[in-house]
Amino acid sequence: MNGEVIFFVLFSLGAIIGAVFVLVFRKAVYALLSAVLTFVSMSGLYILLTAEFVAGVQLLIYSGAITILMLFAIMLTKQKTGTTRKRMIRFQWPVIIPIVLLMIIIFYGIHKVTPPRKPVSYGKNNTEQIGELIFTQYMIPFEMISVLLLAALIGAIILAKKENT
Amino acid sequence: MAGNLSLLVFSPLVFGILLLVVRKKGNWIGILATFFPVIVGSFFFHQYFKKGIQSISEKWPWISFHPKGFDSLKDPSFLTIDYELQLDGISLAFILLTVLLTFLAAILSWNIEKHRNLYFLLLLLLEIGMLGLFVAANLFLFFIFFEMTVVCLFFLSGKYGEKGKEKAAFHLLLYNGAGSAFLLFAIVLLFLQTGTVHIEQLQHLLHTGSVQLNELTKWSIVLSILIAFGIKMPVFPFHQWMVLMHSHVHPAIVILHSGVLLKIATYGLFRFGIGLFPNEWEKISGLLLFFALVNIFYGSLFALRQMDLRRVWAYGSVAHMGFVLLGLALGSETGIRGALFQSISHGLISGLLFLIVALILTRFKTTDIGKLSGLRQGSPFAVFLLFVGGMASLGLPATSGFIGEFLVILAAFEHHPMVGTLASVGIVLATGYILRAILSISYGPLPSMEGEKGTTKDFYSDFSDENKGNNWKWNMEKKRDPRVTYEVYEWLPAIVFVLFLIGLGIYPQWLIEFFVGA
Amino acid sequence: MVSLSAYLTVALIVFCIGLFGALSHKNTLIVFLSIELMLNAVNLNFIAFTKYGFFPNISGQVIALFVMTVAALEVAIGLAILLTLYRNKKTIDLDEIY
Amino acid sequence: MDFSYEWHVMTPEFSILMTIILIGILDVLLPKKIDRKWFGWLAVGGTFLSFGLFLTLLPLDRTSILFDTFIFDSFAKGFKFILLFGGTLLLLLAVGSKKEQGMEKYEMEFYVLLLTALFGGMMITSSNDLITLFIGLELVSVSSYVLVGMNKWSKKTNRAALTFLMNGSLATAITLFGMSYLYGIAGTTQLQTFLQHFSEVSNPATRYLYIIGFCFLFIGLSFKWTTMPFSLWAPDVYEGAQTIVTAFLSAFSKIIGLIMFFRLIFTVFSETVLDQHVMFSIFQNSLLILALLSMTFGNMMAIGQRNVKRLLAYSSIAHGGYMLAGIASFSAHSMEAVTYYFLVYSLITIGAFTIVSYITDGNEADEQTFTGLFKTTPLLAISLTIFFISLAGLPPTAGFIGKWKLLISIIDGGSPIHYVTAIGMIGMTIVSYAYYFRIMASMYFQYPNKEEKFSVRLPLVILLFLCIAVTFLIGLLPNFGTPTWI
Repeated sequence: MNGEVIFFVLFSLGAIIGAVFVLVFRKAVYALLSAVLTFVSMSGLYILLTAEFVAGVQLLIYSGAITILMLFAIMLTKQKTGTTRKRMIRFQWPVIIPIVLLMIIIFYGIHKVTPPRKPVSYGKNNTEQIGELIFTQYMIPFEMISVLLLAALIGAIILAKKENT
Repeated sequence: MAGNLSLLVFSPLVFGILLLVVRKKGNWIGILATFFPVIVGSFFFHQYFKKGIQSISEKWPWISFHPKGFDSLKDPSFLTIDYELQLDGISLAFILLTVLLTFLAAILSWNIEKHRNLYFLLLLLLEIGMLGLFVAANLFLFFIFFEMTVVCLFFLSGKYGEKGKEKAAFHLLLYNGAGSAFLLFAIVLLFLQTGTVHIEQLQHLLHTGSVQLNELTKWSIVLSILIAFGIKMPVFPFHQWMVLMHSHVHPAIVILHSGVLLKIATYGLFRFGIGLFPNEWEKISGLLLFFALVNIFYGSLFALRQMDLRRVWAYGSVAHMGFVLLGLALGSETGIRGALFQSISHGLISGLLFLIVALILTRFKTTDIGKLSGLRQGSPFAVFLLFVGGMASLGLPATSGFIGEFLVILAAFEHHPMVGTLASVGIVLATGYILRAILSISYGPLPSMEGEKGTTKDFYSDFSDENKGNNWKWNMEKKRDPRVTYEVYEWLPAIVFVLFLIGLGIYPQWLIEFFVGA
Repeated sequence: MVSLSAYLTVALIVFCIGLFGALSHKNTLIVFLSIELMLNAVNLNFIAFTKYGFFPNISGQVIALFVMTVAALEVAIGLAILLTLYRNKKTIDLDEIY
Repeated sequence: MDFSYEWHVMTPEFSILMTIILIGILDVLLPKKIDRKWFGWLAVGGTFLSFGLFLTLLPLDRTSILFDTFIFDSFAKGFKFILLFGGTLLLLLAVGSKKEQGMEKYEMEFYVLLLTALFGGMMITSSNDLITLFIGLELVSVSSYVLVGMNKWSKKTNRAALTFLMNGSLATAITLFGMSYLYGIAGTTQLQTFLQHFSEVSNPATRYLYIIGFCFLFIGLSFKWTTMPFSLWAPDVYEGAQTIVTAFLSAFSKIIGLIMFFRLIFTVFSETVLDQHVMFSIFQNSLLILALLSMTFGNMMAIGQRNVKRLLAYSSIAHGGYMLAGIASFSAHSMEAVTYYFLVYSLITIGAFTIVSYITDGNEADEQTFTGLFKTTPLLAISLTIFFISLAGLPPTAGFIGKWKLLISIIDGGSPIHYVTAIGMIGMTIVSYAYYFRIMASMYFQYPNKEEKFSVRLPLVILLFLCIAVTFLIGLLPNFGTPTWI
């Protein structure tokens, strides 16, 4: 058992437990914090997969931006309780069976996938490679993302602006 | 010659356009606009007989399909559908019937006042549909005109009529929609299998065997066509919409509906059933004979127990269309000629019968046989018409009805004497219901007309209610008794009908000549 | 060495948990968080394939960056809508909204 | 590395983008007092410019720039034409119709978002890359989320926007999950190299994953084109949004979703590679079944609706089913049929919504409002009749030709399931008569509740005239609807 496996087990456990607790906690803030656990563990997994830049961005965007945004929303909407236990039981059982089925079906597909090629490690110039790709092959999506950001910015401003009519 | 047939098809619009512009005198414009097709129709009649031009056709390029995209999947074949019209004797016969009946119906609709321009516009569009359908040389065009008639008729019957017209309109739409769905399926299948929708080409391809359809495709096409026109005809289980139409809608529209639109089925079965698939037709002729007999007996028996004159005529039509189907099902030359003759003659007969319905309705506000009596004293003219129509309907010699039914039964005796016998029994039944209706209306005391002095409301509550959409006028204010006197727009079409019925009965040859090609 | 299917399985589990939350929970914020979990699982898939895939190349990481951006956008707009709703209705519980 | 690309093939998109920026800057620079109504005309001008530039590009052969991520081929030509045409009509509708209470302040935002969606759609038609497709779709989605929620004072709208957004994000996540497996197997997001790579590693295990990936992709995308199983959001959202936005959603964003799907299978499956037919036939059957389900569901639900917007929502689900069937039939005729049907569908839907927005004027679109319309405003009644007849697929309108072409394309597929789909489609058309004609019957046969004439606004009249004229033009002369350059 080498270090990679240990870290993998740790991080994946973290990701799954965090995900489970998002649904289990009744207070929205706790749910958010357990989501942060997932996000951070995910970035750990990315590092294991030699995607350091993405891992950094993951930390910044998810654990930073999105979590803070959510916290603001929780505070602004004075969120106190989450779902009550009674309702959870009523709504969840019909959904859980197809999802477990789905999981089994997909797991059957992925449990024996063995790529013929050797794994590739992206070393120190990971960021450089990403940058090069973004500005060559993915230039158009990149530009489109900027338009998308503009639209979202405008949209968020109109929607969130407080005014009386 | 190019464009002549298009002129024929779109001739109603030549003056009909005026309806969009001129607000007043809609009825004058409408009659003028329906008269123009009569002129054009007689021009073609003249050409057909005097100059001996047997077939006129017209063709313009229209739609082309570019199958591409997934080129790798299939060899792209270039398909086209052209705008093709063709006129032969049989089409001409139906065309003449159409223009005549539309013209007479337009005259009879003189009194319509509400949304008059819309009425005449729809009538003209309906006429275009009917004319186009009889001269369409390809199935695609036929279908377009076919649907056009359904939509126009939906609006006409839903708007102009009495209580229950909306229901009738929806029945019409859904039944005919279902029928046209089958037709569409058949047409698309044929188009894809053979690459053409042109009727003559299809005939050629299918008869010479250059296109081999597999059994399943062939039968699904034949059955689709049968169901489509079976609904239109109407054949027994699908007749309900037609009875509703007959009994709730303005008589002028019913004249067209019963006179022309039901004949689309004859035409369609003749052209696409027998014409394209003669072998398959022979194989199922037994089934068709059975349905034809069912129609005859069902129609006659139900007509016997109806209390509404309009429903009597409606079930009578079911029975008569049974004869038409019988003739077609026999498939012999005599049978087909008889069926076609019967179609045309039934068009004229039901035109006259529903004209009488219009006369009675405007005078007595009811067509209930139980309430009507003693018409002989009040309106002898109506009784005269009733007798002529009734006699023609039950197929007495010297009327056109005789020739059609005679030919059909003759054809039946040639191959299936049993069927012929049964059909003859059907004629006896027809005598029963027609005489019952005519006699009980004509004889007996005049109905008590308490309504005459201002209390019409109670007696005719269904009709006088403004909001129920009664669109023809009961003119009580006039000094002379309207029950006895007749306006021009009433007796003129009636006389024309009578002349045609008797004329065809005495000298049927000139109509049969149209069918020589068949 | 950890195999590809191990990463894929982790992603699958997280995805299914997220899907379950999104379909069954009635609290809007939790639904948003669940959708974020699903998107994270997607990213893990993409990045796992950049290393272990059948044709390993780095474009999966670029895609993951795009996905993150889109996720952030959707959350931003979602929260803005949530705020307007809260102003009008004083609740964000889906049961009470309807 | 060679960077001398033929950038001019992007000029239509650039001009839209420039219009967006111009409107944004003008809004910031102009003083508050100045009325911003004319921004709409500016946006229309921008689309016209883009249209003109697009027309100059038509003679070009297949051109691609930036490592094939942006291609300008016959597919792009055909669908860009439809999008620009539909977009122009939609903008005209937006200019002409009355905005809801409080929306006057947001002229700039409104048009910017509409143009953004148009931009996204145009990028989708040209993209040759899963990621570009995805981001283009997000452009459309994000702007439609905001457009739906813009009228933020109404609780109904808020609810609609929230439902829309949550369903949309869920669909995005599902789509991406599918994409991630596809990327994993093929190692590329480029559509053209996609199948080649796949066929190199084809074995039962990868094929299994591949199917899973595509299924997820389809399920996620079905949200966009509002067919089963992801269509249940549509009626609520359509009802809650402003009428213009509803028109946008049902005529425009739906078509963009379908274009994306078509682009995907068009590019991926159009080349003969190992066992593609086997692969596709699996999807084909399931897609045809989905199409059948949507037709049935949409039409059956529409019969019971009394709110015209909801009714049109269900009917658009049904139409989504027709179009999906046309695409999935994947025969030699589908390209032509689908292009034609898209054009017709967007025309008549925008036309119908124009009238709905006209008549309801920001109120509830109850069926009662349409009662006796022929008596009060015959012009509107007749126009609506034409659109409804077209939607119902009756001749002599373009809707019929469209349905005919779709039917040909479906039956040409040739397998039993194709026949079943065709029969289902014909049958469902008959069912749809029931509700279209019910509204028409109430317009013509009944008397109005209140004698009130609807005033006539110029842009809407132009719009109606355009819609009707084109509907009849391509209905009577269908060759105009399928230009040879497609």
